[in-house]
Amino acid sequence: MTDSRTERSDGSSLDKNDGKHVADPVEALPEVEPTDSSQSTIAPAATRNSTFGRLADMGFFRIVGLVVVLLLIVLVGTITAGDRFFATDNFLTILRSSAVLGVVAVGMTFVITGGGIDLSVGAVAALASVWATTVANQQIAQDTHWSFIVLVAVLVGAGAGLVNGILIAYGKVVAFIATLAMLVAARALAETISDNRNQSARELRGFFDFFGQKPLGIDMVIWLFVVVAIVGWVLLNRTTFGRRTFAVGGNPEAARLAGINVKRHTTLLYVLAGVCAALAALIYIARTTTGSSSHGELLELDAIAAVVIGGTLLAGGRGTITGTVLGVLIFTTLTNVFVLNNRPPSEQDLLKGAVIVAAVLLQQFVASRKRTT
Amino acid sequence: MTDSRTERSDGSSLDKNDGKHVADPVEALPEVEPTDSSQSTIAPAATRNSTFGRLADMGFFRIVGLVVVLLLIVLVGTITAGDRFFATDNFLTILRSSAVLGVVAVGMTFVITGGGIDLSVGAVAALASVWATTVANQQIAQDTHWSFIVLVAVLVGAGAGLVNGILIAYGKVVAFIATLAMLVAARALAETISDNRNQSARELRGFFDFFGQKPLGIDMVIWLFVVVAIVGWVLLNRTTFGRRTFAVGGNPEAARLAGINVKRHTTLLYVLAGVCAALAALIYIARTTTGSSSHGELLELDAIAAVVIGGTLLAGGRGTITGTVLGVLIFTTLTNVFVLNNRPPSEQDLLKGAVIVAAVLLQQFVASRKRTT
Amino acid sequence: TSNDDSSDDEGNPNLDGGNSNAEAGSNDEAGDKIVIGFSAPAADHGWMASITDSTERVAEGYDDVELRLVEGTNDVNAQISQVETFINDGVDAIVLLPFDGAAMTPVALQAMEAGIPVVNVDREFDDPNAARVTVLGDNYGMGVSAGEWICNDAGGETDLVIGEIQGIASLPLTQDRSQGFADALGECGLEVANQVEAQFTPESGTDAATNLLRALPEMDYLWNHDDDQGVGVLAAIEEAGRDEFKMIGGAGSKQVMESIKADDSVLKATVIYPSTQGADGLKLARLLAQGKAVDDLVEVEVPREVQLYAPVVTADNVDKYLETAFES
Amino acid sequence: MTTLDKQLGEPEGAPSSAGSDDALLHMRGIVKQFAAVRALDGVDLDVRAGEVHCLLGQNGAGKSTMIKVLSASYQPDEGTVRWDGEEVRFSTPQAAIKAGISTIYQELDLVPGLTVAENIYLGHEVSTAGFSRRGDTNQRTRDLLARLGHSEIPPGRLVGDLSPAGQQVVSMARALSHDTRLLILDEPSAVLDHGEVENLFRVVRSLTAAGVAVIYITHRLDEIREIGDRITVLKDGSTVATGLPARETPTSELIRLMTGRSIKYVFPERTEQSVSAEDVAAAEPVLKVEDLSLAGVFSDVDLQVRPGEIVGLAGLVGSGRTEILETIYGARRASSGSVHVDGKPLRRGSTHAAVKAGVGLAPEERKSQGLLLDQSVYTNITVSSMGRFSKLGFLDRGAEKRRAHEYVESLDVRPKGVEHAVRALSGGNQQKIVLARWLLRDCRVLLLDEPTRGVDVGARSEIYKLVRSLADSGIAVLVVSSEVEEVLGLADRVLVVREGRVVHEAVATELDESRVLDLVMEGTPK
Ligand SMILES: Nc1ncnc2c1ncn2[C@@H]1O[C@H](COP(=O)(O)OP(=O)(O)OP(=O)(O)O)[C@@H](O)[C@H]1O
Ligand SMILES: Nc1ncnc2c1ncn2[C@@H]1O[C@H](COP(=O)(O)OP(=O)(O)OP(=O)(O)O)[C@@H](O)[C@H]1O
Ligand SMILES: [Mg+2]
Ligand SMILES: [Mg+2]
Repeated sequence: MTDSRTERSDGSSLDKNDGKHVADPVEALPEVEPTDSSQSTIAPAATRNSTFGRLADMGFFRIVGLVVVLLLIVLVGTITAGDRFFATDNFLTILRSSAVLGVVAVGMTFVITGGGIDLSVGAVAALASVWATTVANQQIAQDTHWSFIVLVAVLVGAGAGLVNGILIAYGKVVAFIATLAMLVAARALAETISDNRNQSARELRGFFDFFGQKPLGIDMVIWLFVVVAIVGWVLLNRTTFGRRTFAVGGNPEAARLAGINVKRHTTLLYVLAGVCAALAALIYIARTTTGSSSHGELLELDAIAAVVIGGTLLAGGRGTITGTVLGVLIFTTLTNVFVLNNRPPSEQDLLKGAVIVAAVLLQQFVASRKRTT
Repeated sequence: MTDSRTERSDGSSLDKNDGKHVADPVEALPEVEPTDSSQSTIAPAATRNSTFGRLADMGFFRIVGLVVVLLLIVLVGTITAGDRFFATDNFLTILRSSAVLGVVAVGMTFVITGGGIDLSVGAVAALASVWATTVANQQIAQDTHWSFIVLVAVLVGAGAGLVNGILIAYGKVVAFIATLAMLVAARALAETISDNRNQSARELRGFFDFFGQKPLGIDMVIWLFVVVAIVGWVLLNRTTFGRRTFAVGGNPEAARLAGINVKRHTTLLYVLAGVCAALAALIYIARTTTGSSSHGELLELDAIAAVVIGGTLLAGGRGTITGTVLGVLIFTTLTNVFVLNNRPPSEQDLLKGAVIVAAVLLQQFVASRKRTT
Repeated sequence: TSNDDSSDDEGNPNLDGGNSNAEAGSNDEAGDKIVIGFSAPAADHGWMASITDSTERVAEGYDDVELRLVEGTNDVNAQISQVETFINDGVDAIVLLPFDGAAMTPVALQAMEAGIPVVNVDREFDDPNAARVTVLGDNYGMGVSAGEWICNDAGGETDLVIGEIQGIASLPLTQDRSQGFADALGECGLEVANQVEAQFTPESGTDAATNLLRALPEMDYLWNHDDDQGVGVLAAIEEAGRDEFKMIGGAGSKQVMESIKADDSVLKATVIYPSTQGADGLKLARLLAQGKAVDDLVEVEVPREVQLYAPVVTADNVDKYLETAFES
Repeated sequence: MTTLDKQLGEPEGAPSSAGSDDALLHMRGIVKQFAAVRALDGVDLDVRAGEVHCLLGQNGAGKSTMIKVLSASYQPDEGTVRWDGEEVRFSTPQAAIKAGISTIYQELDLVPGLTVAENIYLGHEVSTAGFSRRGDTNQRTRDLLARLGHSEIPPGRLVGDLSPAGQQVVSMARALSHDTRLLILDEPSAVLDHGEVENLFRVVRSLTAAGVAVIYITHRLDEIREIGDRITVLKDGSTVATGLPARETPTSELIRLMTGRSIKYVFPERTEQSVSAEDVAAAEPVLKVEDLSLAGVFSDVDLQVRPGEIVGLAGLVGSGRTEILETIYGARRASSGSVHVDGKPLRRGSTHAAVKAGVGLAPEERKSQGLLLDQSVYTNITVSSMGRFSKLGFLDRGAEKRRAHEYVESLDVRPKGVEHAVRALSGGNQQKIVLARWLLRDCRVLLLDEPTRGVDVGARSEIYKLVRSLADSGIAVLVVSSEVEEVLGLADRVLVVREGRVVHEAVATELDESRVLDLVMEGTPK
């Protein structure tokens, strides 16, 4: 870095004779005399803001806010329910019940970061669970390998996501409406396929043997959630796909003019959300041994709430998987604390509403405090 | 107004001695010879297509698209169900069942046009219906006047809207989350107040006498819907309040700089939506004779869908009450046709999803055809 | 076919826990201190709310029972977690009214394997080993009762128009009710002309009924599966000014029974679906946990299955049932 | 006081003691701190009634922030404002408007979904009891527009449908719809062409004659000569000179005050191309556009750009140049015709394909079209070249930042970091980021739409040098500019566009300003 700069300061690059071939366009840039900048022109702000003002820091402080909220809930849980709350078994219970919401919320984080929204995830999970466990498919799975039903579920999820994506990106139907229509239609299709009956999948021995394992004492569905979260994090923060997601969500027109195929990328985001919904369907099957058209009701609202509480911008352009995972854990831990404390149902919902708002306000408060210091 | 202008046009204000008092500076501008302006190319598009191109016209073509969809449904209804469908009684039935959704959707149109969203309307309607029909309030209503329960409902709705509005406008909580929290909390509160029971309001004679009337053979709840729609239309299109709603939704920063109190206006929009939800609660009470915490489930999604199908921009800045009313009628007529034809519920939902998408696509198609001609 | 908890025979709601039935036996005397977990779907309508309430009241009557009551939920995933929490806690027995019987089977099995007796209420598991006792309403029987009542009332006529308003169609119990109804009607040569779905709520009842009344301009009988939604159904019937048919309800809410007694509307009968099932479940769970048996039976163990009877309430016998009725 | 102030001594040429009394506006020691940036660090400003007071400064000097403080869009952290002899603190924009301060902001702040008339009277609607009086509103709007010389703009037209220049007129009309005593214009000429600027000046002159004070912000020094009375120069958030006489102060002095260094030429100096003209002429064109049409906007555009060549598109605002560039780039789908890059045809309507083929576009509206405002400088620079920093889709962020940093250094973007959000940069620096993106990409063809709009003199000359050196490195450059001097100075060949058609093509040295203006205007529709 420094060497390359000193190299250039000899001025040889100003030699214009070999102008036709420029290896590095920077070489071709006019030099600015060093005296200039040293003299005065550096904005007073520029020198000051090396530590603050960075985007990553803002995100960091939001995460701190969420962790504080989560710790508060854990504290309340420990005080009110003692060992019953603060126990490995109970934490595993919380994580198991987080798996469905968590997996779906990771997919939702991508869609929302990319400037969209997906109301159909719960219905798609129901559809995938039903489709994967039809008698015919279970038969094929028994004849071949249990992973066949995984394949079916993922294909159904991806297919539904593809339809969403195409309607939204190419058909220019606003995402809220397209996915609302998918919600209605997918659940109806699930009801039709299953004839409104639960489809038992108990005979799928291989499937349940697999999901019955507990590597390191941790349930397979929790591992699935962990893996999805990690893959999601890497995908969003470390790959070109993630970078494009931020660009598409932040300013689709600018992204398009920067050469990104915005339509294709948008479509892929919904496919991703559909696949995540399909994974949630597998968790449903693993936990309930059934495929049912009533799985995942209102899951979409919980997922969106978790994502937004986590700090992802509903308008797109900013997203965080870490925040989403924390948002999910806040929700499920809260419910767990309520259950352990035997509170009446209506009170739980009343408090849940208050906690949602408080979490958002606290985050904003923490972030804004840090900004002004 | 005109007099004050003539007063000033004597040019005395050009006198610089009393520079402190400057009259309307526009008056100071010299008239420009018409040749000047005709040469200007500043608004060539304006001169090029003076009849089309106005977005109001675009709105017109969208409305045409909606009317086409509605007529198609009516056609299908008439073909498949004949007289049972095409009858005054049946149309009244459709309108009666549109009233709740219609009233709520009018309020939602304002919120969405103003750049927000309100997920709590259904829950607030439930809360208002329950609160207005508590034993104590019914007693007061019987001791004083039945309109007391109208007052209670409206106050509850306005109060819930006020909380939403303050959280969103002043607390800067994103609308989706604030109103989602309100949804959860308001329903929980309704359950607590009613103890999960239906609260019969049959004893409120005056109330039911009033709503039992049928001026011109048309039910009172339909009149209520009609009045709300007309008032909404006038408010949105003919008043400064409506104008400012467009501005706040279209470009909040510009609205702020133009001197509009954006926060207050936003708050008022949610109050308005809350009041509409309260009116819906009254319709619930009138039609079901009960206040119940289960009223209005998923009403918010139907309302948003109707509003957006009607042509209101989910991102804000464009809104149409006419479109919303058509969107509502499309929904309810569709359901009516299905029931008259005795179709199973899942098939209805499957087709409903398709119709939602088709309606949006058709509108876009009609609008874009007209734009390119 | 039906078995019944003792209290119903006396027409006396045994909802006050230990007191009312104390002289009937020693069962209500305090035993070991036990913890019972109870989980049910969201109490979003009167019948379901009554399930929870009556259970709670019965539990309060026992000094030896600590009831763990969790938020009702229609999300199987959440309900599974609730039961898991009960297992972690090591409660002495679990009373479970699943949102979806089949989906809750694995976790119920888990509880049974952990040595916690599970009492399954209303919506049945799909594995008999998942519950020690099953307390069932008779959904199929409900439909049959409603159908038979119509057959009797119709007196052999066969060209009658019959409407049906279901509850949530995707629930097995709804399908059982409709099946029983259709089968019973078939016996006397009748069939359902039009069937619409409601959601157990008054609002959905109004909507469904409004449209159904349009679809059937002339109707002879209407069966409405649920009295909660029935409030809305009746309002819609009044709104439409129709009275040419007879209506029969379901579940048996207090308001409906009062209306039947007063004979002031098209509503002539209702089929009871006891809302005290949860409370019955709790009582049985207590017995199980304390190692007792049902007093009035000779059997020394709590029976495997208790199926409640689905009687038809009409103006003639309404007084007998009015007291057990729930408020919708 | 900053060290710089001490160096310069008292602000130059200011009759400060005398001026303070008759000053309409008197601002002292204004400080405004954003999260990390001290945008204003003690700014002073005096404006008298009836004068045109010019505010000068480099990009990011704090001009826009200053006027936003004045119009109460921002609240200052420190400092005093005296208005009409009294110390005031406007708490809302409404209060400032009421006091007689009207502002036309740099970013056109109109509501696209409202009509012209509605925008003009937004916030002070013509109404009775809350009901708007549309007839009156439209009539008054027509009057206003007529007086501004634009009676051809219909009051009922949606503002979103107007060209940027038309929107500028609406902003002006809005400012004048209030009883104005101070009119603030923040770079109003940026979107206007020659004739429109004249018209604007006519309006400004008649206003000042009526005693209205005007604060005028611009980066075009010739405009200051023409319209300005006095000048205040800002630098790095503080006042370095105030009350300079606009006509007498030498340009070099102004530039020195603004930038702290001397720049000889504002417009590019006509230097000999390093590659001889014959060489260029002999080379195969990199960009070849044939019969390109976009229904209703432009038709039958033919043009070729050879490696090392800069081709300029001159024309009036609204003549369709932006659309030509965007259609070449694939951002709009051509209705007919073809575009070839290096002999290979470009897929229609795909920016992705264009970028892959080595074409880059620096769009006209950099905020809405060019930048991801809330994302970091380095992601904005690397967004079109991500492939270069990734293996199997995984990005090497260290490498990205290093490369971005090199460009930030060499283009002298300030502040220097690469991790803060682009939103915090001033206009000129944002433009440099957009250019850096395409430099990094190693484009074969670069399309520049108004590359120096809103860019200060210092940065401007750097951008000219940059564009020239790019061309010298073998890139084909196509430039759109509304400043005739700029086109003539920068381009080798100039195409004149009128009403969507190329009406003239010539080597730049064979044209002069008046000739181009003639060609541009000739036969405009009557
Ligand atoms: N909202 C903001 N948040 C953070 N920094 C800001 C904000 N607005 C402006 N700044 C910073 O304040 C400084 C002054 O910006 P300002 O827009 O006033 O410059 P300007 O003189 O108008 O420049 P230009 O000529 O490019 O318009 C710049 O460094 C800019 O980055
Ligand atoms: N989205 C649009 N809808 C309707 N008309 C448009 C639209 N965009 C541009 N126009 C019209 O197309 C014509 C060409 O505009 P364009 O912006 O290409 O001109 P230009 O020569 O680039 O001018 P400028 O210097 O302002 O960029 C103008 O008449 C403009 O009003
Ligand atoms: Mg500026
Ligand atoms: Mg242009």
